[in-house]
Amino acid sequence: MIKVLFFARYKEVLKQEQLQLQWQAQWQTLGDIRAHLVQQGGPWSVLEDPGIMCARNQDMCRLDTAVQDGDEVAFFPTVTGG
Amino acid sequence: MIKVLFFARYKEVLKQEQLQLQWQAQWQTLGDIRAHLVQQGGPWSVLEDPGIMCARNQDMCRLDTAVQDGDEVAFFPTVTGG
Amino acid sequence: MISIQVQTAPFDSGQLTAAVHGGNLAVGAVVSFTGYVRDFNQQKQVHGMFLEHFPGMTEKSLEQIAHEARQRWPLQSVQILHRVGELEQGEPIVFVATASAHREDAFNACAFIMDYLKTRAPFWKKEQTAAGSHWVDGRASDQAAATRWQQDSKDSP
Amino acid sequence: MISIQVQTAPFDSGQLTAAVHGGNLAVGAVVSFTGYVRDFNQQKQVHGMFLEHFPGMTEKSLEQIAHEARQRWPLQSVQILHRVGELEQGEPIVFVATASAHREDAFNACAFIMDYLKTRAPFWKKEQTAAGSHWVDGRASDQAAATRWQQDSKDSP
Repeated sequence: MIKVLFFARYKEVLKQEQLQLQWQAQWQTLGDIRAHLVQQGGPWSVLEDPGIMCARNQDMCRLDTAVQDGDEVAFFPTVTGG
Repeated sequence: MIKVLFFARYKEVLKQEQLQLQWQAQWQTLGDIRAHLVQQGGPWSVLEDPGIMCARNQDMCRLDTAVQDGDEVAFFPTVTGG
Repeated sequence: MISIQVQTAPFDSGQLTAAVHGGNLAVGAVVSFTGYVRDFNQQKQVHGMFLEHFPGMTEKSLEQIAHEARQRWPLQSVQILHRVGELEQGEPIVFVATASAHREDAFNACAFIMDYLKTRAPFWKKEQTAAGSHWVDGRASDQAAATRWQQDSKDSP
Repeated sequence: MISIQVQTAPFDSGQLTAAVHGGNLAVGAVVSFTGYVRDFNQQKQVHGMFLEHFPGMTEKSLEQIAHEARQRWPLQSVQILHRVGELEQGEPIVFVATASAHREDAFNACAFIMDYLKTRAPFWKKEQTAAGSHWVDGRASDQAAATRWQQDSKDSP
Protein backbone atom coordinates (compact mmCIF):
# COMPACT_ATOMS: atom_id res chain seq x y z
CA MET A 1 0.00 0.00 0.00
CA ILE A 2 1.02 3.57 -0.69
CA LYS A 3 -0.45 6.50 1.20
CA VAL A 4 -0.79 9.62 -0.96
CA LEU A 5 -1.38 13.11 0.45
CA PHE A 6 -2.48 16.29 -1.32
CA PHE A 7 -2.24 19.88 -0.14
CA ALA A 8 -3.53 23.37 -0.89
CA ARG A 9 -4.96 23.78 -4.39
CA TYR A 10 -4.59 20.09 -5.28
CA LYS A 11 -6.52 19.09 -2.17
CA GLU A 12 -9.34 21.49 -3.07
CA VAL A 13 -9.57 20.43 -6.72
CA LEU A 14 -9.42 16.72 -5.85
CA LYS A 15 -11.80 17.16 -2.92
CA GLN A 16 -9.66 14.83 -0.82
CA GLU A 17 -6.53 15.16 1.20
CA GLN A 18 -5.35 11.57 1.15
CA LEU A 19 -5.92 8.16 -0.36
CA GLN A 20 -4.44 4.67 -0.24
CA LEU A 21 -3.21 2.93 -3.39
CA GLN A 22 -2.67 -0.78 -3.78
CA TRP A 23 1.04 -1.25 -4.58
CA GLN A 24 1.77 -2.06 -8.23
CA ALA A 25 4.98 -3.91 -9.06
CA GLN A 26 5.82 -1.74 -12.06
CA TRP A 27 6.02 1.49 -10.02
CA GLN A 28 9.55 2.77 -9.62
CA THR A 29 9.36 6.52 -8.95
CA LEU A 30 6.98 9.18 -7.61
CA GLY A 31 6.47 10.15 -11.24
CA ASP A 32 4.91 6.72 -11.84
CA ILE A 33 2.44 7.29 -9.01
CA ARG A 34 1.56 10.69 -10.44
CA ALA A 35 1.06 9.20 -13.94
CA HIS A 36 -1.23 6.56 -12.47
CA LEU A 37 -3.38 9.26 -10.83
CA VAL A 38 -3.42 11.58 -13.85
CA GLN A 39 -4.69 8.82 -16.16
CA GLN A 40 -7.87 8.69 -14.07
CA GLY A 41 -8.80 11.89 -15.94
CA GLY A 42 -11.13 14.71 -14.82
CA PRO A 43 -9.83 16.71 -11.84
CA TRP A 44 -6.71 14.54 -11.66
CA SER A 45 -5.19 16.62 -14.46
CA VAL A 46 -4.40 19.14 -11.72
CA LEU A 47 -1.36 16.97 -11.01
CA GLU A 48 0.02 17.80 -14.46
CA ASP A 49 0.97 21.22 -13.00
CA PRO A 50 4.54 21.85 -14.23
CA GLY A 51 5.34 23.43 -10.82
CA ILE A 52 4.30 20.30 -8.90
CA MET A 53 6.44 19.45 -5.87
CA CYS A 54 6.55 16.17 -3.98
CA ALA A 55 7.77 14.47 -0.83
CA ARG A 56 8.57 10.89 0.10
CA ASN A 57 8.16 10.03 3.78
CA GLN A 58 8.11 13.76 4.60
CA ASP A 59 11.34 14.57 2.79
CA MET A 60 11.18 16.91 -0.18
CA CYS A 61 12.15 14.92 -3.29
CA ARG A 62 11.85 14.87 -7.09
CA LEU A 63 9.49 13.03 -9.42
CA ASP A 64 12.35 10.72 -10.38
CA THR A 65 12.95 9.72 -6.74
CA ALA A 66 12.46 5.98 -6.16
CA VAL A 67 9.33 4.85 -4.30
CA GLN A 68 8.56 1.54 -2.60
CA ASP A 69 5.64 -0.29 -1.08
CA GLY A 70 4.70 1.22 2.31
CA ASP A 71 5.88 4.74 1.52
CA GLU A 72 3.91 7.88 2.26
CA VAL A 73 4.11 10.24 -0.70
CA ALA A 74 2.75 13.76 -1.03
CA PHE A 75 2.02 15.98 -4.03
CA PHE A 76 1.63 19.73 -3.65
CA PRO A 77 1.91 23.03 -5.52
CA THR A 78 5.00 25.23 -5.24
CA VAL A 79 5.38 26.22 -1.61
CA THR A 80 4.67 29.84 -0.70
CA GLY A 81 5.45 30.23 3.01
CA GLY A 82 7.65 32.75 4.74
CA MET B 1 41.96 80.35 12.65
CA ILE B 2 41.57 76.59 12.26
CA LYS B 3 40.14 74.41 15.03
CA VAL B 4 41.74 70.97 15.14
CA LEU B 5 40.24 68.01 17.05
CA PHE B 6 41.84 64.69 18.01
CA PHE B 7 40.16 61.48 19.13
CA ALA B 8 40.89 58.14 20.76
CA ARG B 9 44.57 57.11 20.63
CA TYR B 10 45.72 60.40 19.11
CA LYS B 11 44.02 62.37 21.86
CA GLU B 12 45.74 60.25 24.51
CA VAL B 13 49.19 60.44 22.94
CA LEU B 14 48.93 64.19 22.31
CA LYS B 15 47.37 64.79 25.75
CA GLN B 16 44.91 67.23 24.20
CA GLU B 17 41.65 66.95 22.37
CA GLN B 18 41.67 70.23 20.48
CA LEU B 19 43.77 73.22 19.56
CA GLN B 20 43.51 76.39 17.50
CA LEU B 21 45.96 77.18 14.72
CA GLN B 22 46.63 80.58 13.22
CA TRP B 23 45.71 80.32 9.53
CA GLN B 24 48.68 80.15 7.15
CA ALA B 25 48.23 81.27 3.58
CA GLN B 26 50.16 78.35 2.09
CA TRP B 27 47.79 75.71 3.49
CA GLN B 28 45.62 74.07 0.86
CA THR B 29 44.56 70.64 2.17
CA LEU B 30 44.07 68.75 5.43
CA GLY B 31 47.35 67.02 4.58
CA ASP B 32 49.10 70.39 4.91
CA ILE B 33 47.67 70.85 8.40
CA ARG B 34 48.83 67.37 9.35
CA ALA B 35 52.34 68.05 7.98
CA HIS B 36 52.51 71.27 10.01
CA LEU B 37 51.64 69.36 13.20
CA VAL B 38 53.98 66.41 12.49
CA GLN B 39 56.98 68.70 12.00
CA GLN B 40 56.62 69.76 15.63
CA GLY B 41 58.21 66.36 16.43
CA GLY B 42 57.88 64.21 19.57
CA PRO B 43 54.36 62.85 20.18
CA TRP B 44 53.10 64.52 16.98
CA SER B 45 54.57 61.65 14.97
CA VAL B 46 51.41 59.75 16.02
CA LEU B 47 49.72 61.60 13.13
CA GLU B 48 51.99 59.79 10.67
CA ASP B 49 49.78 56.72 11.24
CA PRO B 50 49.12 55.31 7.73
CA GLY B 51 45.54 54.47 8.82
CA ILE B 52 44.79 58.09 9.81
CA MET B 53 41.27 59.31 9.01
CA CYS B 54 40.04 62.91 8.95
CA ALA B 55 36.95 65.09 8.79
CA ARG B 56 36.32 68.65 7.67
CA ASN B 57 33.41 70.41 9.36
CA GLN B 58 32.14 67.02 10.62
CA ASP B 59 32.13 65.36 7.20
CA MET B 60 34.46 62.43 6.65
CA CYS B 61 37.05 63.47 4.04
CA ARG B 62 40.54 62.68 2.70
CA LEU B 63 43.92 64.25 3.38
CA ASP B 64 43.79 65.83 -0.09
CA THR B 65 40.48 67.57 0.69
CA ALA B 66 40.75 71.38 0.51
CA VAL B 67 40.74 73.35 3.75
CA GLN B 68 40.11 77.03 4.38
CA ASP B 69 40.38 79.56 7.19
CA GLY B 70 37.62 79.04 9.77
CA ASP B 71 37.23 75.31 9.21
CA GLU B 72 37.01 72.73 11.97
CA VAL B 73 39.16 69.75 11.09
CA ALA B 74 39.55 66.46 12.96
CA PHE B 75 42.20 63.73 12.85
CA PHE B 76 41.48 60.26 14.23
CA PRO B 77 42.52 56.61 13.95
CA THR B 78 40.54 54.12 11.87
CA VAL B 79 37.03 53.96 13.28
CA THR B 80 36.02 50.78 15.13
CA GLY B 81 32.36 51.16 16.11
CA GLY B 82 29.47 48.81 15.49
CA MET C 1 20.84 25.70 20.09
CA ILE C 2 18.16 25.22 17.49
CA SER C 3 14.56 26.13 18.23
CA ILE C 4 11.73 25.35 15.78
CA GLN C 5 8.12 26.37 16.41
CA VAL C 6 5.01 26.08 14.24
CA GLN C 7 1.96 27.68 15.80
CA THR C 8 -1.31 29.47 15.10
CA ALA C 9 -0.82 32.03 17.90
CA PRO C 10 0.65 35.47 17.16
CA PHE C 11 4.17 36.14 18.43
CA ASP C 12 6.22 39.11 19.59
CA SER C 13 9.28 39.38 17.36
CA GLY C 14 10.78 41.72 19.95
CA GLN C 15 10.69 39.17 22.74
CA LEU C 16 12.08 36.53 20.41
CA THR C 17 14.93 38.77 19.21
CA ALA C 18 15.89 39.64 22.77
CA ALA C 19 16.03 35.94 23.68
CA VAL C 20 18.37 34.92 20.87
CA HIS C 21 21.54 36.31 22.50
CA GLY C 22 20.70 34.16 25.50
CA GLY C 23 23.49 35.53 27.67
CA ASN C 24 26.11 33.73 25.55
CA LEU C 25 29.20 35.95 25.76
CA ALA C 26 30.62 34.50 22.54
CA VAL C 27 27.74 36.02 20.57
CA GLY C 28 28.76 39.25 18.86
CA ALA C 29 25.90 39.52 16.37
CA VAL C 30 22.21 38.68 16.22
CA VAL C 31 20.32 39.10 12.96
CA SER C 32 16.57 38.66 12.93
CA PHE C 33 14.03 38.58 10.14
CA THR C 34 10.30 39.07 10.66
CA GLY C 35 7.83 38.61 7.81
CA TYR C 36 4.41 40.33 7.91
CA VAL C 37 1.10 40.09 6.05
CA ARG C 38 1.10 43.05 3.65
CA ASP C 39 -2.06 44.79 2.49
CA PHE C 40 -1.06 44.48 -1.14
CA ASN C 41 0.53 41.58 -3.02
CA GLN C 42 0.83 40.70 -6.71
CA GLN C 43 -1.47 43.58 -7.73
CA LYS C 44 -4.21 42.65 -5.27
CA GLN C 45 -5.56 44.25 -2.11
CA VAL C 46 -5.21 41.62 0.63
CA HIS C 47 -7.44 41.55 3.72
CA GLY C 48 -5.99 38.48 5.35
CA MET C 49 -4.73 35.03 4.59
CA PHE C 50 -4.87 31.38 5.52
CA LEU C 51 -1.63 29.43 5.87
CA GLU C 52 -1.85 25.71 5.23
CA HIS C 53 1.04 23.39 6.04
CA PHE C 54 2.05 19.72 6.17
CA PRO C 55 2.17 18.84 9.88
CA GLY C 56 5.20 16.75 10.69
CA MET C 57 7.04 17.48 7.48
CA THR C 58 6.93 21.19 8.28
CA GLU C 59 8.91 20.86 11.50
CA LYS C 60 11.25 18.31 9.91
CA SER C 61 12.06 20.56 6.95
CA LEU C 62 12.62 23.63 9.16
CA GLU C 63 15.01 21.61 11.32
CA GLN C 64 16.90 20.43 8.26
CA ILE C 65 17.22 24.02 7.04
CA ALA C 66 18.49 25.16 10.46
CA HIS C 67 21.01 22.30 10.56
CA GLU C 68 22.24 23.11 7.08
CA ALA C 69 22.78 26.73 8.14
CA ARG C 70 24.80 25.56 11.15
CA GLN C 71 26.97 23.42 8.90
CA ARG C 72 27.69 26.37 6.63
CA TRP C 73 28.34 29.06 9.24
CA PRO C 74 29.51 29.03 12.88
CA LEU C 75 26.30 29.85 14.75
CA GLN C 76 25.56 29.88 18.47
CA SER C 77 21.83 29.70 17.90
CA VAL C 78 19.12 29.49 15.28
CA GLN C 79 15.49 30.22 15.95
CA ILE C 80 12.68 29.67 13.45
CA LEU C 81 9.02 30.31 14.16
CA HIS C 82 6.31 30.06 11.49
CA ARG C 83 2.62 30.64 11.96
CA VAL C 84 -0.17 28.67 10.29
CA GLY C 85 -3.93 29.15 10.07
CA GLU C 86 -5.79 32.45 9.78
CA LEU C 87 -3.73 35.65 9.70
CA GLU C 88 -4.78 39.26 9.41
CA GLN C 89 -3.22 42.27 7.66
CA GLY C 90 -0.13 43.51 9.48
CA GLU C 91 0.30 40.35 11.55
CA PRO C 92 3.71 38.67 11.72
CA ILE C 93 3.94 35.37 9.81
CA VAL C 94 7.48 34.17 10.27
CA PHE C 95 10.48 34.88 12.47
CA VAL C 96 14.06 33.72 11.88
CA ALA C 97 17.05 34.73 14.01
CA THR C 98 20.68 33.71 14.01
CA ALA C 99 23.42 34.40 16.54
CA SER C 100 27.12 34.28 15.71
CA ALA C 101 30.44 35.76 16.74
CA HIS C 102 30.59 37.86 13.56
CA ARG C 103 27.98 39.80 11.65
CA GLU C 104 28.75 38.42 8.19
CA ASP C 105 27.94 34.88 9.35
CA ALA C 106 24.75 35.94 11.14
CA PHE C 107 23.52 37.93 8.10
CA ASN C 108 24.30 35.19 5.60
CA ALA C 109 22.78 32.44 7.73
CA CYS C 110 19.55 34.38 8.32
CA ALA C 111 19.12 35.24 4.62
CA PHE C 112 19.94 31.64 3.66
CA ILE C 113 17.32 30.23 6.04
CA MET C 114 14.65 32.56 4.66
CA ASP C 115 15.53 31.70 1.05
CA TYR C 116 15.43 27.97 1.77
CA LEU C 117 12.28 28.23 3.87
CA LYS C 118 10.53 30.05 1.00
CA THR C 119 11.30 27.24 -1.44
CA ARG C 120 11.58 24.05 0.65
CA ALA C 121 9.23 24.24 3.63
CA PRO C 122 5.68 22.97 3.02
CA PHE C 123 3.56 26.08 3.58
CA TRP C 124 0.90 27.46 1.25
CA LYS C 125 -0.72 30.87 1.45
CA LYS C 126 -4.31 31.51 0.49
CA GLU C 127 -5.04 35.24 0.28
CA GLN C 128 -8.41 36.78 1.04
CA THR C 129 -9.35 39.71 -1.19
CA ALA C 130 -12.57 41.57 -1.99
CA ALA C 131 -12.89 39.28 -5.03
CA GLY C 132 -12.68 36.12 -2.92
CA SER C 133 -9.79 33.95 -1.88
CA HIS C 134 -7.04 32.44 -4.02
CA TRP C 135 -3.88 30.42 -3.56
CA VAL C 136 -0.71 32.48 -3.93
CA ASP C 137 1.52 31.50 -6.86
CA GLY C 138 5.14 30.56 -6.22
CA ARG C 139 7.52 33.36 -7.22
CA ALA C 140 10.38 32.80 -9.66
CA SER C 141 12.41 35.34 -7.67
CA ASP C 142 12.21 33.06 -4.62
CA GLN C 143 13.57 30.14 -6.62
CA ALA C 144 16.39 32.36 -7.90
CA ALA C 145 17.18 33.55 -4.38
CA ALA C 146 17.54 29.98 -3.14
CA THR C 147 19.66 28.95 -6.11
CA ARG C 148 22.36 31.50 -5.28
CA TRP C 149 23.35 29.41 -2.22
CA GLN C 150 23.97 26.25 -4.24
CA GLN C 151 27.59 26.99 -4.97
CA ASP C 152 30.38 25.13 -3.17
CA SER C 153 31.51 28.19 -1.23
CA LYS C 154 29.90 28.87 2.11
CA ASP C 155 30.43 32.58 1.53
CA SER C 156 27.93 35.20 0.59
CA PRO C 157 26.86 35.00 -3.07
CA MET D 1 10.96 57.27 8.75
CA ILE D 2 14.55 57.53 9.89
CA SER D 3 15.42 57.34 13.57
CA ILE D 4 18.96 57.94 14.84
CA GLN D 5 19.93 57.62 18.51
CA VAL D 6 23.31 57.86 20.24
CA GLN D 7 23.12 57.12 23.95
CA THR D 8 24.96 55.71 26.95
CA ALA D 9 21.92 53.82 28.28
CA PRO D 10 21.39 50.13 27.50
CA PHE D 11 18.56 49.28 25.11
CA ASP D 12 16.17 46.40 24.50
CA SER D 13 16.67 45.17 20.95
CA GLY D 14 13.38 43.32 21.26
CA GLN D 15 11.33 46.44 21.92
CA LEU D 16 13.13 48.23 19.10
CA THR D 17 12.54 45.39 16.63
CA ALA D 18 8.85 45.25 17.50
CA ALA D 19 8.53 48.99 16.90
CA VAL D 20 10.07 48.97 13.42
CA HIS D 21 6.99 47.58 11.66
CA GLY D 22 5.05 50.45 13.17
CA GLY D 23 1.67 49.25 11.94
CA ASN D 24 2.59 50.11 8.35
CA LEU D 25 0.65 47.57 6.25
CA ALA D 26 3.03 47.99 3.30
CA VAL D 27 5.86 46.49 5.35
CA GLY D 28 6.43 42.84 4.50
CA ALA D 29 9.88 42.39 6.02
CA VAL D 30 11.83 43.72 8.99
CA VAL D 31 15.50 42.82 9.37
CA SER D 32 17.31 43.77 12.54
CA PHE D 33 20.94 43.57 13.57
CA THR D 34 22.13 43.76 17.16
CA GLY D 35 25.83 43.87 18.02
CA TYR D 36 27.05 42.74 21.47
CA VAL D 37 30.25 43.03 23.52
CA ARG D 38 31.91 39.60 23.20
CA ASP D 39 34.13 38.12 25.90
CA PHE D 40 36.90 37.42 23.41
CA ASN D 41 38.24 39.54 20.55
CA GLN D 42 41.46 39.50 18.52
CA GLN D 43 43.03 36.81 20.78
CA LYS D 44 42.25 38.67 23.99
CA GLN D 45 39.85 38.07 26.88
CA VAL D 46 37.68 41.19 27.13
CA HIS D 47 36.01 42.30 30.36
CA GLY D 48 34.34 45.42 29.07
CA MET D 49 34.93 48.38 26.84
CA PHE D 50 34.72 52.13 26.49
CA LEU D 51 33.23 53.63 23.35
CA GLU D 52 34.44 57.10 22.40
CA HIS D 53 32.73 59.09 19.66
CA PHE D 54 32.69 62.51 17.98
CA PRO D 55 29.50 64.20 19.23
CA GLY D 56 27.69 65.97 16.41
CA MET D 57 29.56 64.25 13.62
CA THR D 58 28.36 60.87 14.92
CA GLU D 59 24.68 61.67 14.46
CA LYS D 60 25.38 63.40 11.15
CA SER D 61 27.27 60.43 9.71
CA LEU D 62 24.62 57.93 10.87
CA GLU D 63 21.92 60.02 9.21
CA GLN D 64 23.93 60.16 5.99
CA ILE D 65 24.31 56.38 6.04
CA ALA D 66 20.56 55.90 6.63
CA HIS D 67 19.73 58.31 3.79
CA GLU D 68 22.10 56.53 1.44
CA ALA D 69 20.40 53.21 2.27
CA ARG D 70 16.99 54.75 1.49
CA GLN D 71 18.29 55.98 -1.86
CA ARG D 72 19.51 52.51 -2.76
CA TRP D 73 16.53 50.44 -1.59
CA PRO D 74 12.81 51.14 -1.09
CA LEU D 75 12.53 51.25 2.70
CA GLN D 76 9.60 52.21 4.93
CA SER D 77 11.84 52.79 7.91
CA VAL D 78 15.42 52.77 9.13
CA GLN D 79 16.40 52.74 12.77
CA ILE D 80 19.98 53.11 14.03
CA LEU D 81 20.93 53.19 17.69
CA HIS D 82 24.56 53.20 18.89
CA ARG D 83 25.75 53.27 22.46
CA VAL D 84 28.77 55.18 23.73
CA GLY D 85 30.62 55.22 27.05
CA GLU D 86 31.24 52.24 29.33
CA LEU D 87 29.91 48.85 28.24
CA GLU D 88 30.12 45.45 29.88
CA GLN D 89 30.51 41.93 28.49
CA GLY D 90 27.31 40.71 26.85
CA GLU D 91 25.75 44.17 26.59
CA PRO D 92 24.29 45.34 23.28
CA ILE D 93 26.35 48.03 21.50
CA VAL D 94 24.49 48.77 18.31
CA PHE D 95 21.07 48.18 16.77
CA VAL D 96 20.11 48.64 13.13
CA ALA D 97 16.73 47.74 11.65
CA THR D 98 15.20 48.19 8.21
CA ALA D 99 11.62 47.71 7.04
CA SER D 100 10.67 47.11 3.43
CA ALA D 101 8.00 45.45 1.31
CA HIS D 102 10.42 42.66 0.34
CA ARG D 103 13.02 40.73 2.28
CA GLU D 104 15.91 41.14 -0.16
CA ASP D 105 15.78 44.92 0.19
CA ALA D 106 15.53 44.79 3.98
CA PHE D 107 18.46 42.34 4.25
CA ASN D 108 20.70 44.28 1.86
CA ALA D 109 19.94 47.64 3.45
CA CYS D 110 20.61 46.38 6.98
CA ALA D 111 23.93 44.75 5.99
CA PHE D 112 24.92 47.86 4.03
CA ILE D 113 24.24 50.16 6.98
CA MET D 114 26.35 47.99 9.29
CA ASP D 115 29.23 47.83 6.80
CA TYR D 116 29.18 51.60 6.32
CA LEU D 117 28.76 52.31 10.03
CA LYS D 118 31.82 50.14 10.78
CA THR D 119 34.01 52.14 8.43
CA ARG D 120 32.50 55.65 8.30
CA ALA D 121 30.95 56.52 11.65
CA PRO D 122 33.30 58.12 14.23
CA PHE D 123 33.32 55.55 17.04
CA TRP D 124 36.41 54.07 18.70
CA LYS D 125 36.46 51.06 21.01
CA LYS D 126 38.87 50.74 23.92
CA GLU D 127 38.82 47.23 25.32
CA GLN D 128 39.49 46.41 28.97
CA THR D 129 41.44 43.20 29.53
CA ALA D 130 43.37 41.69 32.46
CA ALA D 131 46.53 43.21 30.92
CA GLY D 132 45.01 46.71 30.89
CA SER D 133 43.10 48.63 28.28
CA HIS D 134 43.93 49.20 24.62
CA TRP D 135 42.37 50.79 21.58
CA VAL D 136 40.96 48.25 19.12
CA ASP D 137 42.63 48.19 15.70
CA GLY D 138 40.52 48.70 12.59
CA ARG D 139 39.91 45.44 10.73
CA ALA D 140 40.83 45.00 7.08
CA SER D 141 37.76 42.74 6.74
CA ASP D 142 35.51 45.68 7.65
CA GLN D 143 37.08 47.80 4.93
CA ALA D 144 36.58 44.97 2.45
CA ALA D 145 32.95 44.53 3.52
CA ALA D 146 32.22 48.21 2.88
CA THR D 147 34.01 48.19 -0.46
CA ARG D 148 31.67 45.55 -1.89
CA TRP D 149 28.82 48.12 -1.96
CA GLN D 150 30.77 50.59 -4.09
CA GLN D 151 29.63 49.22 -7.41
CA ASP D 152 27.06 51.06 -9.51
CA SER D 153 24.39 48.42 -8.99
CA LYS D 154 22.09 48.73 -6.00
CA ASP D 155 21.82 44.95 -5.86
CA SER D 156 23.42 42.58 -3.44
CA PRO D 157 27.15 42.11 -4.09
